[in-house]
Amino acid sequence: MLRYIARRLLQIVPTLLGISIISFSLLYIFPGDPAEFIVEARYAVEPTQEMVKKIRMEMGLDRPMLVQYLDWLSKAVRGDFGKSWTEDKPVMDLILERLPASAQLFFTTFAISIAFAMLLGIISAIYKDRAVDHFCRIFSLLGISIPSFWLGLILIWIFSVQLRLLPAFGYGGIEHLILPVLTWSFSFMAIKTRFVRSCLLEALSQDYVITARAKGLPERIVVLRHALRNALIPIITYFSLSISHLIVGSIMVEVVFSWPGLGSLLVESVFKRDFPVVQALVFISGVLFVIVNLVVDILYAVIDPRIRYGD
Amino acid sequence: MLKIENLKVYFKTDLGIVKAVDGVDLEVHKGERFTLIGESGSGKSVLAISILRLLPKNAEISGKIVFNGKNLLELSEEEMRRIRGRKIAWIPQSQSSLNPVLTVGFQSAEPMIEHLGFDKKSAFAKVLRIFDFLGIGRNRAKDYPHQFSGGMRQRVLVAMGISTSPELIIADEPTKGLDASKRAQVVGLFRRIEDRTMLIITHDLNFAEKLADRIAVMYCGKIVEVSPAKEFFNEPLHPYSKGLLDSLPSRGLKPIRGFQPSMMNPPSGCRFRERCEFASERCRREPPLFNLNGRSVRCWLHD
Amino acid sequence: MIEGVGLRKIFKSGIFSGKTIIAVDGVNIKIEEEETVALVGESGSGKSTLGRILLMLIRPDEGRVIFDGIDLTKLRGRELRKIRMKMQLIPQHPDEALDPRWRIYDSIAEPLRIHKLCNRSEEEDKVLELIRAVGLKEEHLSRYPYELSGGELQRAVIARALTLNPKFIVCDEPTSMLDLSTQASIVRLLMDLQRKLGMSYLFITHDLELARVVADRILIMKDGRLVG
Amino acid sequence: MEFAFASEVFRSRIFKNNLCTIGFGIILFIAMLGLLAPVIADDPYKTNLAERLKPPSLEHPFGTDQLGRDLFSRVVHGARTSLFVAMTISLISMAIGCLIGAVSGYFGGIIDDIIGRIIDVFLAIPELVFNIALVGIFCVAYGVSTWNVILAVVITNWVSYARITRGIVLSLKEKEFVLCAKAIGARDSYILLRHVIPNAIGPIIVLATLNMGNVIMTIASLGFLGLGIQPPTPEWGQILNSGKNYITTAPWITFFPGLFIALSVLGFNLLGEGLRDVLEKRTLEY
Repeated sequence: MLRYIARRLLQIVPTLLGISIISFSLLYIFPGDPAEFIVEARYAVEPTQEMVKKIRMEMGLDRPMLVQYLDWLSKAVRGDFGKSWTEDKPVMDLILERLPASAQLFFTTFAISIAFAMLLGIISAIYKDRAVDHFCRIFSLLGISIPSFWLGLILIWIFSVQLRLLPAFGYGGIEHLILPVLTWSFSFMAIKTRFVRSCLLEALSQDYVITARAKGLPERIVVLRHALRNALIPIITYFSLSISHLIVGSIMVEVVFSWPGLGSLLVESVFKRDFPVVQALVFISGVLFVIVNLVVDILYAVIDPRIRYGD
Repeated sequence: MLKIENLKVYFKTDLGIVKAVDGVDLEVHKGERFTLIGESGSGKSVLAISILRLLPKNAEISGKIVFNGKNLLELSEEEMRRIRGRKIAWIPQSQSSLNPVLTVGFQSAEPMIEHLGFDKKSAFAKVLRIFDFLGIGRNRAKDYPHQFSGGMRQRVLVAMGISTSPELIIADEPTKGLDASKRAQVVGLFRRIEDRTMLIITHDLNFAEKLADRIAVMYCGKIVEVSPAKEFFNEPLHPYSKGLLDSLPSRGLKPIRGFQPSMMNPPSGCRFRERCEFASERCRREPPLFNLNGRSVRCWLHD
Repeated sequence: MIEGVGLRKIFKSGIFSGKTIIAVDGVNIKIEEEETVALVGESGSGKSTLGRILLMLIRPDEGRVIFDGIDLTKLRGRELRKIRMKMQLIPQHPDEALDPRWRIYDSIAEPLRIHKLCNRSEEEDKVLELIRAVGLKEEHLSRYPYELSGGELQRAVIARALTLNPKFIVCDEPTSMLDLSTQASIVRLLMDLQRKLGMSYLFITHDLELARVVADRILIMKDGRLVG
Repeated sequence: MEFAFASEVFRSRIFKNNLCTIGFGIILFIAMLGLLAPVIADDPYKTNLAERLKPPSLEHPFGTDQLGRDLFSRVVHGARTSLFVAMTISLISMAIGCLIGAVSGYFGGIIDDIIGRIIDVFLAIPELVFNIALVGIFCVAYGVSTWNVILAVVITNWVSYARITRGIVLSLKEKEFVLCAKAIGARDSYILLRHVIPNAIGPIIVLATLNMGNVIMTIASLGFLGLGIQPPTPEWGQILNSGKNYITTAPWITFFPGLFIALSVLGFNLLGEGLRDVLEKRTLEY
């Protein structure tokens, strides 16, 4: 088991390095001198020779690329992404300010969507090709196809403009949470319902299900104990991986409802040309995905006997 | 004990109706090991699984399956469920028939917990005794299926099948996918539980020869011969039975000419006639099952 | 005619896991002209790997494969592809052995086309001759693999293997996926063809009885070594 | 996975499949609207401040926007933009992704290890985050243009093709017919071209269809954020973006372009699902 964990840890190193290289190089795909852009972004004036020189010295842009990268990486690992170009604050502070709002929106949506996705997915699989199943499938197809920003605006029009029941934007009480969560859940749930359905159907088509039926077990036990328990393994992985959406999964929803989360921060930073923030968000969201993936894999080894002993 | 009358199982598919079982009559007596032999596509596995009524949804089934005086096809799903695993046990093929995420001990205990009202502890205790008896080893009850070899998995499946002392055991291709040495072990395994009534489905003639009391041969959805095992291997009656035996490497490796007909539109009359060296004009009509002192055969040669 | 000397092959899985399997462990094997050698062993004994090494479909880690006096392990690219015309493989799963998108005719004619051996009409004559030799009908030629039964498919696979008049064929459990009566007809066909065309076979099987009927000589393989 | 290949059976199954037919119908409808846009609709650029924010009427079936432009015309011309850009992106990323995936899967070894790692890295960074970052930076670096959007989306999008192609090729490589082709003396390039790629095309077509839906959604999302195709060129997401400020007074500006995004994404999803059903269906199952 320890060997397995050590091996998985080793395997993610190249991926993490790759993510860091990509995030780092985002600032260096400019054709010109990044220092000029920094001056523009920070002071909103035409850069003079002196200013550029000063910035270059200040930020160490005159050093070799590799040195700059290693410097950036060693700081990034400690959560130091440098100073914002537009505000007089460290990048990490800006991100931490926005994290609670994103977390609130994400975990509410996550909990609701998973509960419904499991329920609908299971019902849909058990009653395959019956009316309930068709309903669930159409529902999830719509969930995938309808853009969340459009759905959000429609909901605002119905509940805020016409019925005047709920606020259209803002952050604070429960009433502010309802529409964004509803909007995001619709698409979040749709994809997961499909996944639960297909995993359970796959499990139900296996030979061991026939064995279970041939033992005279009630259908309830056949489905829950024999099929679902096998289907849960991929389902849990899939659900857990979506935790990496925490950071920026809700960009569109946050923008529609002016929700002060990390998604909004990303978009605002792009417009303000505050690229260290953009860089940090790309890096963090990538790393988060890899780490969640790793944790899930290790949990897997705990749940699934095949991996536990197969090593 | 088990009597099947005019059983038909048809499957509706995109390309037409597949007549997997097409009018089968047979009887399994108490205490015997009845072996159903056939090549792939003969419908033997479909026949077996239709006894338990576990066919997929696109199957249409008609006829009678009488078990202890009751027609299984007329029972409600709930009544049928109480027969499965309790009165009729199913020993499936070993490759993927065990649930990968449950311990083999628990899977073997399940039928007792479900049907005999055992609690988990006493069921497990009994499982350990059966494991001992079948040579699985007590300490392996808490292991998972993937930790077992193919032959050992077959033993677990047998343990699962006999745990409730069922009246009839149906074993589906017990030697499929096993190497020669493992097959010999399976023969030993089935001899250990010999006091029970068994319906064994197999394509493995060597295996059948070592185990069977009576043999039925299935070809293209129909039973063509039923004979006591010894007589069958000494002197098969049906030309197909003969051809099948002759194609064994140890008996000369003589092929049957032609190819197996399609299950969607089998030839009229005797289904073997296009490949049969004795075929004549009367084979265009379907032969009935002729009785010849304790044996039956579906061939005009024995009219 | 074909000879393997000191053959050894180790499979490593993954960079980090460090698992190694010794599939073939110091094997010497020699097959004479027009001889059938049966290679018998249980699954996982390395018999398939050995067959593929002799055809140079897998490169051995150690040892040499000598065919008609030429050391095949020293050949590269073009030269090896030329030699391959003389040796063939009949694999285990007839339903996977032909490209599912190709008609049977094209699959049988493919070897001729790859080596640009003849024009269209010669090609057609050759294919017709071949399918008659393996007992298929002309109507089978325009079909796709999934429209044929296992036995018919295996005949098509044999026809294709014969296209280039090989001197040596590795039959890798050619009947293990087939029914008993089909097995008999395929094995008989292989034996007849050998008598007519004078080829050598390495006949891989796990069935000792079958090996006794087919082979001039039987080799038993266990854990990567020849034991008998 | 088994595939039915006889083209006749195949074709009839595609049209027997309801999902395919409906999906294809929707796509055809939107594509026709886009193609015929210059004929059936007015100039999408013509502003008329006297006709600002008018609700749907006979003259303007979808109403007018804040500059008095005819919304029907803008939405219909938007179909051209979306489909054209999405198609360009899909084709480029399919070409790049399939080639990389096929090479990686077929040759294996170190090439595969490296490409596999690169694919992992790209899969780890959430697509939309990466797209937004890239478009933002491209705009600053190279100025605003539609090519920014295309380039940014291709950079993230090729990965899914590479991953799927690699998987298919890996499994095909193990198939005996590839081994047999090798045994008759075929070159690697021949095997890749004649056996491996043709057999991989089915699943890749399914992926490409489903992917078109994704790409249309991404383009619209970028448009909605104000980072996509820039006005005055009509594009659905960008029309929505301008509409959100008038949601209280002129909801139709929001409604119609969103409906078209949803419809076209739905169309490609339905067609993709249907094609997958048809392709993966066994020839005979019981």
